[in-house]
Amino acid sequence: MNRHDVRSRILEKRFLAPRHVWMRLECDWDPARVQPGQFLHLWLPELRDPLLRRPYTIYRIRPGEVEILFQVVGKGSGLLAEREPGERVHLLGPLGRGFALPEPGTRALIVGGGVGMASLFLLIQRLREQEFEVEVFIGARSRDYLLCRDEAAESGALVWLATEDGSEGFAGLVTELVAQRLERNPPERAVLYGCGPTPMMEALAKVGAAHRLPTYVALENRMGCALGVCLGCVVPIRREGTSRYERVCTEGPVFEAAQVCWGFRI
Amino acid sequence: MNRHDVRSRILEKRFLAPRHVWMRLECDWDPARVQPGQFLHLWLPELRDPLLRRPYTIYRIRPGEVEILFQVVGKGSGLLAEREPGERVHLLGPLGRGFALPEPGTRALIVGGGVGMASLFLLIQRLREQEFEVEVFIGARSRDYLLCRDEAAESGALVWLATEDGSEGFAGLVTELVAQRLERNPPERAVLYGCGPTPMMEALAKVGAAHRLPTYVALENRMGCALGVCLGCVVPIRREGTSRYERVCTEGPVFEAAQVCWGFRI
Amino acid sequence: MNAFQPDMRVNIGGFQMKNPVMVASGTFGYGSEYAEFVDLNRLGGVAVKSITLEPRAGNPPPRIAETPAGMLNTIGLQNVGLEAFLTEKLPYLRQFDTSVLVNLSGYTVSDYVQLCERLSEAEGVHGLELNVSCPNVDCGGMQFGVDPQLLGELVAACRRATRLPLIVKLSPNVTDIVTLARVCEEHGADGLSLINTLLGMAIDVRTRRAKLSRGVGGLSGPAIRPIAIRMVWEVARTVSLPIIGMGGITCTEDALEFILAGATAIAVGTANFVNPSVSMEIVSGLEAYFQEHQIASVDKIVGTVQVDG
Amino acid sequence: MNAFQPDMRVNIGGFQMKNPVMVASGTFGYGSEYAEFVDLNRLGGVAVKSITLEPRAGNPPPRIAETPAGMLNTIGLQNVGLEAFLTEKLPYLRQFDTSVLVNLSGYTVSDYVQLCERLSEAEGVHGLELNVSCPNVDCGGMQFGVDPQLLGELVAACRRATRLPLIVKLSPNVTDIVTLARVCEEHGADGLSLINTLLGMAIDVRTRRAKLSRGVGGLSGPAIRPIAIRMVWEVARTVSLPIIGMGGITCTEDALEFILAGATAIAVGTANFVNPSVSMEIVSGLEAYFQEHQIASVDKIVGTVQVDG
Ligand SMILES: Cc1cc2nc3c(=O)[nH]c(=O)nc-3n(C[C@H](O)[C@H](O)[C@H](O)COP(=O)(O)OP(=O)(O)OC[C@H]3O[C@@H](n4cnc5c(N)ncnc54)[C@H](O)[C@@H]3O)c2cc1C
Ligand SMILES: Cc1cc2nc3c(=O)[nH]c(=O)nc-3n(C[C@H](O)[C@H](O)[C@H](O)COP(=O)(O)OP(=O)(O)OC[C@H]3O[C@@H](n4cnc5c(N)ncnc54)[C@H](O)[C@@H]3O)c2cc1C
Ligand SMILES: Cc1cc2nc3c(=O)[nH]c(=O)nc-3n(C[C@H](O)[C@H](O)[C@H](O)COP(=O)(O)O)c2cc1C
Ligand SMILES: Cc1cc2nc3c(=O)[nH]c(=O)nc-3n(C[C@H](O)[C@H](O)[C@H](O)COP(=O)(O)O)c2cc1C
Ligand code: FES
Ligand code: FES
Repeated sequence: MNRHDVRSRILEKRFLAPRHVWMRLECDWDPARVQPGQFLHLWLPELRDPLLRRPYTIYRIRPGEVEILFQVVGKGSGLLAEREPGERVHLLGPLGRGFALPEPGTRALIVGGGVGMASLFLLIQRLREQEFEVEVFIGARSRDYLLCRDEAAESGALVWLATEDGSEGFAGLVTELVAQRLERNPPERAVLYGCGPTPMMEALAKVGAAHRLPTYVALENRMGCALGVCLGCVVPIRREGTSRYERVCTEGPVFEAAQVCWGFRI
Repeated sequence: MNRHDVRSRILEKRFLAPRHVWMRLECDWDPARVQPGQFLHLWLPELRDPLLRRPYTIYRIRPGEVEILFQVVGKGSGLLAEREPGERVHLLGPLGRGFALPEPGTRALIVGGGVGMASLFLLIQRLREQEFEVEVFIGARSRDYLLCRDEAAESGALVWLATEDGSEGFAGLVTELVAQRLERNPPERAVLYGCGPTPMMEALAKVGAAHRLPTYVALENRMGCALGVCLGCVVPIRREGTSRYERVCTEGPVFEAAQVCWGFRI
Repeated sequence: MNAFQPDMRVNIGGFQMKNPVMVASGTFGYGSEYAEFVDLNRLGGVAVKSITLEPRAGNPPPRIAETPAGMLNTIGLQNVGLEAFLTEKLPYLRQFDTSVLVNLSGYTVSDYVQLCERLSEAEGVHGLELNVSCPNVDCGGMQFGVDPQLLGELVAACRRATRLPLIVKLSPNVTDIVTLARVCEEHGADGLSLINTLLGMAIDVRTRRAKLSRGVGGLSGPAIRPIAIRMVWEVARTVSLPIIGMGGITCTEDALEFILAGATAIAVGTANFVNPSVSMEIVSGLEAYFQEHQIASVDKIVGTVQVDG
Repeated sequence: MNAFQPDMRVNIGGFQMKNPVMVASGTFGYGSEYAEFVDLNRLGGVAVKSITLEPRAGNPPPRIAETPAGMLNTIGLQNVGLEAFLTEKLPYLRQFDTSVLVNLSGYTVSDYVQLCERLSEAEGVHGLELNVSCPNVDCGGMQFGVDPQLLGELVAACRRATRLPLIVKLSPNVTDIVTLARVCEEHGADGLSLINTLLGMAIDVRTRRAKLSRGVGGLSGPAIRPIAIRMVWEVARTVSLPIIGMGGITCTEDALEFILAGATAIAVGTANFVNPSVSMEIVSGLEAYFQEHQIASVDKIVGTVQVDG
């Protein structure tokens, strides 16, 4: 395998919204070997509280540096958001199994909820590089939280927006927008890719099933090691008729939505 | 009493030596009510590791601000030294019983070891303001660690220096220098004040006893509350023939050296 | 403005408090030391430092050491003794509208009984807390706290010696806290305090000496909170005595964790050392939480944590 | 250049290691997962994740939660089972010059005995570690770990079933660890592992649900180190079996703390998750320490901590 623990430094930081942070970090991983949807496990060295690392998807990567995009939700992300350029972080990665690109000629419908878009930008980029038709559905609470809309549009993808409060685009859940889009104009050959909160992924799985579209979702779970060892990050997955626990950090984070036994708690 | 818990910010920071840091902090305590030798209990808010506050003597105080001078020895001082101007700290104080000024006409011999000088500068200042004759004995490992020499000289005190490696002044322990000074030219009426590592304070107590001089020393101990509650900071003190445990944070940090039952461990 | 006024009062087997927030024994002195930082009238209750019949000098230094998210102490029950407590310390506390829980400790059943009798006559004592769990003296009650037989006898004897609410403070250094809690219930206790400190040790690698003078000491602080929460939950599910929960509480959220686990009241210990006004912040924080969630009274959520399976 | 070459080898009742640094069961998988970060040839030993006779699915999520300086887990002994271990996992470990300690767990004495017998025949197993202390399954051996009678019977039965070094991993959730350690000694164990996780619980105040699916789980990490050090010290003073010390080790200094307290070897657990190469850093760090202080071999400092009184 191809995993490293890099002693890195923060190169740049920007608040995109009051609780959304973008960071550029030193990192020497080969961009060509990073799959879209893979993640890194970030440590603020020497801290004992929080004790554990925090997983963040690789938002963008270039030779010598990697970008992440994260939301401040608790102690770990709060402390990270306070760090300034020059300060040290350790990056373990690239980790997990990412999104596989579809057969040529397939239309890719990409559905991101909130900060879930961070996991999808690399996928959009790779798909567009190979000239797939891409439609991107971006959902958020309100317009200030719509992430990556310009980047997606610039890549040549068709961009759909949904906000829960109706402050921009479709008023409602982004999965409802996807369902409408599919009903009004069912595509020939298409695949759904999604990342966002677990209930949204479950809703997307239903939309995908209703339209008989292969659907891939990136899941989240609390993580200990992120190396497949602690068995802390499992979710129930159905394969060949029987269900068993699989690790989000190793078998995932991307799973085929139809195989996920929804209803688990993380 | 007169104690406060101030939400403060760091105003300025400077490294005086690789492991010696000077800091100026926001603080609205009335300088007139701070005794020389009193200390503050400093918290890096929200941290759980280290969990406890750290005691530092009030090095200097002016309306609106306080200065401390500290050595990097472990985790707490290490993290504090990394903090930059603008960052938050909480200051509990002023705490403890400081040095009492002597009877008029008494000569004050002030003996500081290493960063112990931080506890003595305010005393020197107050004594000189009241035109006491003051001699200051500064001891350190080597010349780079001799603290406050210029400030002491500017105040009009007579300054003696001692380094263990002989790189400046007397070559040896500062308490040996004090003993020499007292033997060569015994003063009429004098008092000894000291601050430094516990073994040095014990040595100073012996010098004081040999010359029958009242001797006051500022002691250190591990502290929990610094408010007299946890009983964690006690040292054995002999009063009226019986010895008992007294609190460095409340009965101290300044004790009469002859009353301290030396040999305790901190 | 929020018109909703939750009822914050709680009752620990007759020990009445205006709100569920106490300060833990040994971490708040006898009240006066925190006067500049805490309005005692706002506190639900104060548990005073353990009292013994005679004054005690305590253990030699070093008495404390820091550990990750915790601290060790071996104070050794240093205290002024019963007489000085009654004449010098209690009058101060009587000035305030807060409930006073006197924590007591001894070598023998008779020590405890005498303390119960004398304290029952004193004005301004609202409840007694038996410390059967101090790890820092050779005979600090810890033998009672780990042996169901001895504990039963002690509780029964103290029960006969006082009509004040009788709360037993249990040791967490046991295989089965539930059995000991049941023994207290059967022998007439009115409530339980959970938990005292865990036995721990730390070594200075440089000097190769134990960091504490007696080697071992009691571990407190956030590090032990998960253990305390577990014990409160286990006991609350099986024993009907009301519980004062403590161990690592540093903020409102931590206090709520204990209440959800099954504690009717909570006590702040080590955190007082770090943030002297933390108990006040928790009083306000709990009030705000009950208002925001329109919870009418504390008992509505005591022990209501959901567990999946 | 330092010419002084300390002898870093240690021997836990026949379980030989080239240095005292192990990785703890359940925190290092079966070795291959850490291949990019750890040179297994440099490690003294590897304790593999608990093996049971049959494969086990483990507990539902959520399985882990963070606490101050610690973490809770309720993995529930998810493992591939004995057969898959022998055919799929053990061959990988055999490639390396490190000592393999197979940790095993069961419901009944017969489960343990069968595991001992089968594993004794396998090539590349250097020692057996009986897990009598898993808090995360209804019958995960924990009943053995808290009951001297049951523990004695289990150890005796396993002793008859194997000639491999037999190490018992004790639970810290007991009143008196020394009694249980003595029982192991009397019934033929060769060594002890101290400690497994402490029972703990955490509650999500927002959802009012336990953070772990089963409510309670095992607490590990730096938070528990003072408790582990205390237990190692207590046992080392009274029982002559060699000890593998663990609980919250994150660096060389922590490892030395255990050795001074009385552990002959040490194991790194939770810290592997945080810093995957930490075990390597401790191997180098200990070597440097022994060189710097001119300590000829590990046993020279095992249990040499000084306590004042
Ligand atoms: C594979 C993967 C990729 C992710 N990528 C991103 C990303 O690109 N941007 C982003 O903003 N977030 C991402 N997340 C979620 C992110 O890891 C959590 O928001 C973060 O761990 C919260 O930590 P905290 O200390 O701020 O919150 P706290 O609530 O204080 O955390 C407490 C504990 O819960 C865990 N936790 C809490 N929320 C989550 C969650 N949603 N998922 C997993 N663990 C959680 C934490 O890791 C920690 O152990 C990703 C999660 C996973 C599993
Ligand atoms: C009244 C008083 C005034 C002080 N004034 C100053 C000052 O002006 N400048 C200065 O540099 N130092 C001063 N000290 C010492 C200073 O408090 C310690 O150096 C500091 O607490 C070490 O913390 P740490 O986390 O860096 O070290 P660590 O070794 O990691 O600390 C571990 C624990 O030991 C305690 N500890 C360690 N060394 C000491 C010590 N020498 N005294 C007390 N507790 C200790 C810490 O508080 C902490 O609880 C003073 C101490 C006292 C009691
Ligand atoms: C310095 C110190 C002294 C203590 N003294 C006593 C005591 O005298 N009697 C007692 O019952 N508990 C005593 N305790 C235990 C506390 O009351 C409390 O049960 C324990 O510290 C756990 O709570 P915490 O983690 O919030 O501190 C003491 C604790 C500390 C830290
Ligand atoms: C996620 C996890 C899984 C564990 N699984 C096992 C196990 O299967 N068998 C066992 O004996 N101990 C198990 N343990 C306990 C560790 O081996 C170790 O005893 C404990 O975690 C204390 O060490 P630490 O604080 O360094 O982690 C596990 C610990 C963790 C954190
Ligand atoms: S996080 Fe440890 S196995 Fe996935
Ligand atoms: S530090 Fe608590 S009594 Fe002095």
